[in-house]
Amino acid sequence: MAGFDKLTERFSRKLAQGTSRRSSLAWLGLVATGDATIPTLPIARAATPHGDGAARPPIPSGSAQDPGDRASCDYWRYCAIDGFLCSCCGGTVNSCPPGTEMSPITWIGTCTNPADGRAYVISYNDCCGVTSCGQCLCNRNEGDRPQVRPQSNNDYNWCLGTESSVYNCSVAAIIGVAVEDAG
Amino acid sequence: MAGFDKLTERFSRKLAQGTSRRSSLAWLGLVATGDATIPTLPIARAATPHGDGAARPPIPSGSAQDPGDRASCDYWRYCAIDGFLCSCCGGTVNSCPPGTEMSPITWIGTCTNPADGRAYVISYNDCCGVTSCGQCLCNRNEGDRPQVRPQSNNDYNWCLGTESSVYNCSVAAIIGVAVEDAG
Amino acid sequence: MRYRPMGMALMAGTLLAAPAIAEPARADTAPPLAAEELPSVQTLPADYPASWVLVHDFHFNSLMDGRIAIVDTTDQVRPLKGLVRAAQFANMLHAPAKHEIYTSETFYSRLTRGERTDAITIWDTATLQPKGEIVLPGGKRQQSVTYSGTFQFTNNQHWALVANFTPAQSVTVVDLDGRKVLGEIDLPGCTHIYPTGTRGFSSLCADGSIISMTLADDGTVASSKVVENVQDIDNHPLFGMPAMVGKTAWFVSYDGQLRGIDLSGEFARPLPGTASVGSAAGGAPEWRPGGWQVIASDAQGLLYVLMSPNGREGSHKDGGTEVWVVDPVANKQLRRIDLGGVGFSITVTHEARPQLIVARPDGRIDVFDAQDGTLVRQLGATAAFNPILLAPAQ
Amino acid sequence: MRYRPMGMALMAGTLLAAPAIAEPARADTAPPLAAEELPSVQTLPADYPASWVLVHDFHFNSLMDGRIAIVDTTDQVRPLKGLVRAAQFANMLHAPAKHEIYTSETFYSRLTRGERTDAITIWDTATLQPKGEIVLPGGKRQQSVTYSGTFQFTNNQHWALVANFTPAQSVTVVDLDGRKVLGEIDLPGCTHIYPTGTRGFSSLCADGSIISMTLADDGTVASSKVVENVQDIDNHPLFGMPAMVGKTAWFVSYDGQLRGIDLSGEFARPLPGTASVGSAAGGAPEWRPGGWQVIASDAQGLLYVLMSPNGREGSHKDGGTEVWVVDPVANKQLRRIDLGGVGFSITVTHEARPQLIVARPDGRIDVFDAQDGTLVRQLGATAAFNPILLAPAQ
Repeated sequence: MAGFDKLTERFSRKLAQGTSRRSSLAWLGLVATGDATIPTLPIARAATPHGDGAARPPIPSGSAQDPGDRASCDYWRYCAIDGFLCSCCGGTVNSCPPGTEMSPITWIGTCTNPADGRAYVISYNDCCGVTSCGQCLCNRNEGDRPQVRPQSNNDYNWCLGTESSVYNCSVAAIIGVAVEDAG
Repeated sequence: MAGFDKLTERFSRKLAQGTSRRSSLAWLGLVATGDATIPTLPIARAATPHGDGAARPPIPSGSAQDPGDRASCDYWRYCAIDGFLCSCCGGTVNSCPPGTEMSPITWIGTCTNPADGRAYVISYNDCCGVTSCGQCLCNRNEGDRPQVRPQSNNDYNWCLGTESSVYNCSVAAIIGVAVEDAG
Repeated sequence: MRYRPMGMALMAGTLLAAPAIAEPARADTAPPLAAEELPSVQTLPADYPASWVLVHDFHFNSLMDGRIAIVDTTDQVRPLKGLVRAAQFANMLHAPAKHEIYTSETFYSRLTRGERTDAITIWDTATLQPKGEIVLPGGKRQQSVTYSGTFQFTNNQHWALVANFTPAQSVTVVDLDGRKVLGEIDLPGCTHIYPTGTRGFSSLCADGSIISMTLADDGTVASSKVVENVQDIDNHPLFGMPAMVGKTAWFVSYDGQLRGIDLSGEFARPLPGTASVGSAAGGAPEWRPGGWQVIASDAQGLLYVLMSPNGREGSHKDGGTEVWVVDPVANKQLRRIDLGGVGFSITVTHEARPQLIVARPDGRIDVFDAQDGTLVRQLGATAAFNPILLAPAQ
Repeated sequence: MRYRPMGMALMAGTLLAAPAIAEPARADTAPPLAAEELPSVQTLPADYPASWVLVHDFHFNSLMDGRIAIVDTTDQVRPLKGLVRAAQFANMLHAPAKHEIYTSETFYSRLTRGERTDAITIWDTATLQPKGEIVLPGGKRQQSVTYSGTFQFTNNQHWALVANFTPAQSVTVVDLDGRKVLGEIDLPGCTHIYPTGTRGFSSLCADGSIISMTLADDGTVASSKVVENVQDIDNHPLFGMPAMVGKTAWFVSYDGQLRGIDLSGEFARPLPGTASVGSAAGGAPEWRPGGWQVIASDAQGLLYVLMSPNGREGSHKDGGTEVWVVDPVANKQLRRIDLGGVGFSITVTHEARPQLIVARPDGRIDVFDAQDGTLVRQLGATAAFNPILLAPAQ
């Protein structure tokens, strides 16, 4: 598809440009090539209307280097997430609930881990094929940019390349460390 | 359909039996023959969870002989309704919202009008073909009987005989006056 | 899980083209957190533990988008294990031995309009992925607020029976293993399906009788029998869903009478004698059963009945604030459990120490010790918008 | 409205067979209330008043079950006039002169799975009944949180343009009057549709440019033009949805800069000069635009911008507590309206005395006088679960 080649060319240029402003990517290991998503659903973080009305016990990582509550929108990895937290939906912070399919296309955000001060590259994969989980709706937008830059925008339903585009929840997986760019 | 003839025969017998216990029906005028429904959705009247959180201004009839608020589950006509009140959904107490189709089959309840002390026969038609209205969920069960007596049970989705069985809301129309039976 | 990375592999490729391996932004003694492998999708144990409950979320605010929530009632942190679709007044069955869940649903080609399709979907208990589908002909499956009696097994779970209502009443016989519809049985004036014997069912009828049918191996009716006067619908109507003690169905009436019907043989056999949930002071005007799923049983054959202190004509779906524990055979009220608020549906798990599960009208689910009545844990409103039916996984 | 009474006419017939005309149960001087005629279905005026707003309910808790609520903002008693289906990240257009509403939606044959169908449905404004459907090929329509720019008119509302995203970007050209798809235009790297000239559109591109295309009468591209450097996406990104003043689109940036683009000619023409929403003390750290639909215009060409006092990187969707009224041509902040709480989306009606409509994160909708900023009325959470986009009916 001619149009698509142009697209990736543009994306390529813009990704370099967009990420170089603040950081470049240091890949720690095997990156799930082609796995990337932009989750969904904006709503004021302070105003999530349903599902988390009752107090929830925390879901800690069990590691002091990964502090916080994975059922809370304040958890450090969620700095640019938008959707229902899979940790509350039968999945975990980095895996989808049973019955869903993880989107192969991921939007990537950069969040600072308060324990080690490092900026991590977070992959916000959507889980697809099952209806809205309805639990732990969370929207944060640090680094979020308009839809004109898809790879930096969390408003898209990135249940693309999946059997169904129906959105269930979003994960926040570590895929690398980002470092401040010299230039 | 042989089964259906038997059904109506049984219904016929049971209706006579079921209604004769407390009342027989006095028809005031032209009854919409074949229009009847059993609405849906049980939930504790005191616990309607959504849609009417914010206080609503009342919807009065404008007639002292028909007292009460048609947006309130306490309104006298709703004594055996189950579902979203069409008065809150773009319809009225006795007409469906635009875009819906009124079910031609009606479950009939008997409610006492506090203004004149009369027991009226109320037709609870469902409005169909549009998704759940989501406003003014109301369930009351005076005279409600198990599903084994369909014409006295409000748990059925009586969006039957309509193009779509998708349920939107329920009306409560006066179709006659019931009087105490001698026997 | 098959992935189709499409063109975005190229895009990710561009991500990989740019980076430079770099030092962490801030010096830290610990190595950085490791990259996490993707994609990753959870699976469940194919055999659900006895503490798990399948919770039917009726979802009033989007009735076509009902769900079954798989809930671990011992896990206060992650109670919700997954969702299974239960569209448009659906019904659900669970066959633990077959590792399958079945949903009986209705779909429209344009969500709310268009062509109607009724179908049974077969879901794998471990993956919650669909394994197959059986289309139900005629667009006639009964839609109502969820009752267990409109979709039931028979023939040792090889077959399922689907209640139809147009409002003509009939039952569609489905061969689950063979993935096909066997036929349809007219059932005028009778409602709900109570599995009976090895290959048959019973239904309650509008004249107060119960009818039982045995099925031939082609799904047609082999024999039938009617027992009159099983319930007095005017004065002592029975809640539609019984609690099962072995093969005996225990129904409770709106006013607290208990009615046992032995379904172990070919035909339903009402148990002799009378029993009730008993009485108590303090009702205004009186204590009566109230809620949606109001009766449950434990392995000892005790019944648990959700009771409202404001019992009166029309209160039977208002929910209840206590659960009364009754020995129906001895006709004896054993104890009362204070729920500390209104419950709407209840069940009892078959764990070694059984738990009483209570769904509240606001979606919260609470767990009580069924024996001593203490509140064990609260799961919050973490699984379902409108939990209306609770089915223990074992 | 065609009724098919089916067999139940018989049942009603049995109702009619039994009754005896009888005296009222209690003597009363007034005659009884009259029987009410059934069936009855409401219709709306085909031309919606200027006080009406089409409210897109995104419905997070069931995304495939989104809706458009038709709302009379002057009617505190019955604000909700009806619902139109808007399934699965849908978009909506309203053509008042044609008395039509268009929804661009996605369906699956089994609600959440199965065969995908994308389609435009044409709804009558008076009856809210569907009049027709145009199936969109390829299963590629863009699904995202609702933006106005992914479904737009061109060619004087005879045509519609649908944004696609697979993530390859393109635009499908649809002849609404002819009920057919004309073709598809590749649009790599560019997003959203801003109607331009008589038969064309513009899009914003990932390199900061804007591209405009004119269309031939067969829907193909006749000519195109790119203007570079329309926005600085890194430092001053523009909210995707502009406010229209005549044919000029006014965009606001995350940090409050205003960018006017004249779309009246064949090609987009950025207006010279600079403007901003201005500033104010009391921000922590600073005032910035925040919310979903953050900018609106009135007939005088003034702009209304939803502002958050907690503006910072990442605050742009947090909602705002004030609306600032700005004259963009004079580059002057005129006044500030205190919303008394957080608003998420705003619009301004084109009534003789314009009203500022504010949708809150909890679903409440409030009406302010756009000129003096007073709270006129509160509609409560009576129309939508998640009102995310507000489109005045005129």
